[in-house]
Amino acid sequence: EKLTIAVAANFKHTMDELVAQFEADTGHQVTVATGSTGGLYTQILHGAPYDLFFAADAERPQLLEQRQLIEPNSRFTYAIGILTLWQPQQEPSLALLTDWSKKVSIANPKTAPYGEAAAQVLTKLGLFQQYQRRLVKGNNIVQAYQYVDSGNVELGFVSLSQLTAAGVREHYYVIPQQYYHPIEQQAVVLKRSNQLALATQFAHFVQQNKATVIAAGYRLPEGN
Amino acid sequence: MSADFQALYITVKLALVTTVLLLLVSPPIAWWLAHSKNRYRTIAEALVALPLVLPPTVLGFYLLLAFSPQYFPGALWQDISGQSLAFSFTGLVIGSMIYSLPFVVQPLQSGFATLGVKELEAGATMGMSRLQRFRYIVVPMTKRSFMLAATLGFAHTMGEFGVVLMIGGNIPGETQVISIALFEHVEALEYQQAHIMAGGLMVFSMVLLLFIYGYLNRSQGKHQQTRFW
Amino acid sequence: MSADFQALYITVKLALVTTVLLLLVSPPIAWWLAHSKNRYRTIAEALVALPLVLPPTVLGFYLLLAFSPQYFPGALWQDISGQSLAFSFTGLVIGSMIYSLPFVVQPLQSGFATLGVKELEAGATMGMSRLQRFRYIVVPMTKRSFMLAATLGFAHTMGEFGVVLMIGGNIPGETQVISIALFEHVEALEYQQAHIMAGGLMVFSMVLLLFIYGYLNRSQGKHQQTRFW
Amino acid sequence: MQLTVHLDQYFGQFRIELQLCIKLRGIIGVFGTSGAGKTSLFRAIAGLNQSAPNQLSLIKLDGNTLEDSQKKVFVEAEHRNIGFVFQDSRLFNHLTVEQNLSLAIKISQRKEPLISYQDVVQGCGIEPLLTQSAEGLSAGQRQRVAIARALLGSPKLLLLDEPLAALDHDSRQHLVAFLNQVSELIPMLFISHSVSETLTLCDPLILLEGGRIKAIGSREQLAETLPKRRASAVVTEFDPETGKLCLDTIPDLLPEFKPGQRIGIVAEPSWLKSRELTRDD
Amino acid sequence: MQLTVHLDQYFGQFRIELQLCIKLRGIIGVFGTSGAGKTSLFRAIAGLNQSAPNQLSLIKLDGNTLEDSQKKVFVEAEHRNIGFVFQDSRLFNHLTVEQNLSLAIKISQRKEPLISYQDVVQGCGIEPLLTQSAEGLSAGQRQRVAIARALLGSPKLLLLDEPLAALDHDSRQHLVAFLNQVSELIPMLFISHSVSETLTLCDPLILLEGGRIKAIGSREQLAETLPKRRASAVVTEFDPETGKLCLDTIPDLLPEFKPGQRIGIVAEPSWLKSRELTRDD
Ligand SMILES: Nc1ncnc2c1ncn2[C@@H]1O[C@H](COP(=O)(O)OP(=O)(O)OP(=O)(O)O)[C@@H](O)[C@H]1O
Ligand SMILES: Nc1ncnc2c1ncn2[C@@H]1O[C@H](COP(=O)(O)OP(=O)(O)OP(=O)(O)O)[C@@H](O)[C@H]1O
Ligand code: MOO
Ligand SMILES: [Mg+2]
Ligand SMILES: [Mg+2]
Repeated sequence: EKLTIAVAANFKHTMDELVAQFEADTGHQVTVATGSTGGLYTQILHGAPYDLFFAADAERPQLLEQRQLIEPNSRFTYAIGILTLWQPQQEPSLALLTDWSKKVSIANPKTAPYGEAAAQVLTKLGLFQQYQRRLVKGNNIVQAYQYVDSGNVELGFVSLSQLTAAGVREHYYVIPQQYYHPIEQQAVVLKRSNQLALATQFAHFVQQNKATVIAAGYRLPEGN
Repeated sequence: MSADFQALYITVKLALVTTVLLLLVSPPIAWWLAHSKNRYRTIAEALVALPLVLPPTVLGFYLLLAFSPQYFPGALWQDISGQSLAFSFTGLVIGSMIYSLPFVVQPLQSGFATLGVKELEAGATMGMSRLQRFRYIVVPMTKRSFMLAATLGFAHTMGEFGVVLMIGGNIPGETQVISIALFEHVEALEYQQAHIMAGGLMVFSMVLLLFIYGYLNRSQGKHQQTRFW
Repeated sequence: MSADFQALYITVKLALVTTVLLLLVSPPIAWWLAHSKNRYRTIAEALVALPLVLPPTVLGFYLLLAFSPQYFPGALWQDISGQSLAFSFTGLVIGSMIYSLPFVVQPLQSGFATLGVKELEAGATMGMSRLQRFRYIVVPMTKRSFMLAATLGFAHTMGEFGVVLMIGGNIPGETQVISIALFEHVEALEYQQAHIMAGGLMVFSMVLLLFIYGYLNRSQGKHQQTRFW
Repeated sequence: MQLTVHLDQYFGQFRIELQLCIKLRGIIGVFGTSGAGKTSLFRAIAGLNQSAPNQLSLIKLDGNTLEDSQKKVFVEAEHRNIGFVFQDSRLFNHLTVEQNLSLAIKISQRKEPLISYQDVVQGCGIEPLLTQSAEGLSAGQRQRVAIARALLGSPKLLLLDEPLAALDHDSRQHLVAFLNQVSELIPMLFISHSVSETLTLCDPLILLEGGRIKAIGSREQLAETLPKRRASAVVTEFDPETGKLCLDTIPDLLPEFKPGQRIGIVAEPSWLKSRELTRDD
Repeated sequence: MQLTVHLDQYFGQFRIELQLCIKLRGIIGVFGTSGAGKTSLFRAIAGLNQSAPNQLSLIKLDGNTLEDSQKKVFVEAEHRNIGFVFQDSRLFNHLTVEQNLSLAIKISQRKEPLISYQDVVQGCGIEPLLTQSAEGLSAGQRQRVAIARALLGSPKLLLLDEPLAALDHDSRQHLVAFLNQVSELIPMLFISHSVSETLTLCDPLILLEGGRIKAIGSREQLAETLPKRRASAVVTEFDPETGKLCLDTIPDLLPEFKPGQRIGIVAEPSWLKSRELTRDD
């Protein structure tokens, strides 16, 4: 039996590890399709043949639930994203943002949850207005990372999971949670799946593998 | 890497099927566009060119709607074939055909339009039917346009991204084409794999193009004894 | 909606600048490709066609690397201009030019190749220099190819998505083009705005194409008294 | 076989307006100055002209109506079975000479061409060219191949638009003889500017001028009407007392004078200022 | 003005191999059968041929070396100032006749063409065509415009490749006279298949055959060599007793017989099976 899972770009790496483990454990085959949360959502609305959907936010899974496209009660938060400020050359801090006169890379606040969080940080600091035309917006959080990584921008908001995956150990600042709403990443089992049992099994498997998720640079929801 | 080879296979298959189908569909359209005096012709011309102007993701989005069983075309297809068009290879072929149509029609149209009428008239007085004139005069005399059309159609389908991103669903072995796979590597920060894949694609494309152009150049103008090429 | 209009403005500006620059750069390349007997020609031909085959996002990714001050081209540019190429309008123009180059070069090349040599020889014996032959014979006789090249180049830049997605940075008023704005609406579930925008773009494109093709069709073949078009 | 043509059409500014009813047998000459409408007439007969509204055309061949603008009848060129040798030969340059010829035979769908392949190739003198690409041929070679191609299509009627213009004297004689012989199987309409050619080959003759028929009739009837009226001549002897005038002429620019015929003499004609005339004054 | 040409080149299978040194004055005739290499020679002189390795060419005009394959000299066609009237006219179809002409003047960069616009237009008889698009012209009209265009370029030497082939008798006479007059300012090389035309216009003559020069010399010297050897004739009278034979001939297919000259008679010549000969047997 084969599972097809739609995964938001930022979680792809972690998912690959989880899938490898699941396949080894159960002998089932899992196919991973990635994209931005918004893109995958649009596809699911129009009948994409996925069994599970791991979004980067809570909004889209909720919308799917409202449209009754998911298996009842299958929605769960599988990870909470951690936002960081990254400046490869030196140790950044929130104070750095005040005097920064160059461009800053973030994910698109309109489409990517991490971007929305970054925008909240800037707003909270009262800096959003002055950064308006200096925000280089990636379509998703991965692109925001690339802009910094390739050296085209020197400072950017990225996720801790990306830095972890890339082996970056220094020159980043984990932004305290009080500056932005938690980035709850939720997953759902899709109703159209014809392998509900296996899909549910996989959802449970992810929920149990906390260590992998934490090691990848995420927090887990409290009481879970 | 096996998934990547699968993606390459799917991509080449998609590009081949699309190009062959387009080469069947386009010549009549191009011929009509090149020679009709009908007043709807300009509108038809603009319609054919439309996929050029529309961002591929937008085209993909509307195709997604059209393929969706919620709307008429998708529902009809589902009734007939029992399958969904979106996220299937057939769906990709249809999407690619629409997307690449102008790249095949326009070079052909341009070739047909500049084709002198003299030989066609000679053919007609020899008793050649429309089809025979096409076969014996038009095709050999516009061979370059046909090759250009095929190359552009094939290459453009190979490199297609936006449409497939929307209607493909990125399912390995079925709809995951190379551009998507490559993009995925980049997105997943798997730069090394991305570089290898991009390099491979580049080499593959270069070899393909060298082959095509090499052939074109060899078969051309053998009898031209002139300094004015 | 004002942001959307700004995006439209940027898009048209980008398409115009790119097309004009390409129309300056491409004819010599196309001419050389059409008529050279040099053995490197086939390689050059394949190189020009390469952006066709490479997925735009991949092209964009490599451009992003090239634009980076960490690598040579980007560093050079920074030294000269003091500015970064990535996320600037200039950067978009460069990216678009590379991306759309084959769409301008290939129709021109095809036109030049099918252009009879007879009139060129006549021009030479009249004492026309290479440039004069180009101006007085080649251009008027391949007018259709030039229009096709301009249309393809313009339209393709209008609809460009992948490259801009990678190197644009989506900065309103600077690098946010319409395809990106539209994509953003779709991704942000703002379907109504997306529909309005796509509809508007469609109408705009249709009008533009109708205008171009209307002009082309009017100015063509007035003196043809024949049944064989 | 009868050909009826009734035209009133415009080509750009040029109007062609004529009525013609002629029995097709042998070679019929069509004669007229440059721009008289000869080619246009041929195109109409062959069905190559776009029929515009308000333009009159009625063409019948061998009892069949090929075109009737009033009854909206228009038989397409490919179904008229009328061969055409164009003024500009129009070979298929992407083929060899041989391929050009065999294509014509193939298209005609006859098992055997009306005139055998060997006869045509020999008659047109193109044996040595058969394997050459049509593109490399000289102008005269092209014309001969074009004639051969048209003949091998076995048409019911063949229209020849100055087929011998680019040929040298010998080839021309050879072809004139061949066409003459062949015309007993395939009747022809023949445009030529050469008076001698026309007179040797053609009977009857049609004289066109400004899109109209100026005269039509047998060779004998029209021989005098042909524009062989003026010629240059150099005086060799002149006896002012007896009025005896001897002229040196070049035979083929010469009218056919008969003894007893009255001719005019012009001292310094505007239409002729050749060196021959002006050199010695 | 002197023209030196030394060629040994291949065009496909065809080899042209000749040496020529001639004084340019008036109109020099180039004569030869179809495929003899006349057009190829002109193309070489004008600089239109791709010079391939192992091919020999040496062309000098008026003391200037235009081409020397050994010294790797090759003056491009556009700098040779040699005009060319092509066998297939090659007008610019996207322009009107007038525009074709004024473009030639403009390109020549002379304030005034060597021969005035009015003279050329009148001499070529193309006043009524000036505003027409070149595309709609008849074949003869095209040729006249092509001649006018070449003349208005004020070349140092003009190459005319059968410029009168598609013209009717009157236009031809008119043009012959005009070219003759003009050749005093612009020397010309003139290809023609018409013996009479060549003899009227040209002196000296060059005779080509199979890519070589067969003869070269003054008109008088060569008149007899010209291929005006055979003619058709119809017997009108034959007296088997006295051996008296009277023939009916057509003047311009006729050799120039002199009294006392010996000629051959062939009963049924293979090169001539015209109706005239076979009809009455
Ligand atoms: N590019 C070419 N390829 C092959 N053969 C060629 C080429 N150009 C010329 N020839 C051959 O060279 C010969 C001479 O051709 P050319 O055009 O010079 O003849 P010509 O004397 O002008 O004849 P015509 O009176 O028929 O115009 C011909 O046999 C022709 O087939
Ligand atoms: N498509 C056209 N547009 C404008 N004028 C045209 C067109 N076709 C023909 N004509 C005109 O019609 C007239 C007759 O042309 P046609 O070609 O029939 O002449 P022709 O008798 O064959 O002359 P030639 O002996 O020079 O070939 C010419 O004056 C020409 O300019
Ligand atoms: O993983 Mo996202 O949806 O690109 O922020
Ligand atoms: Mg004509
Ligand atoms: Mg020739």
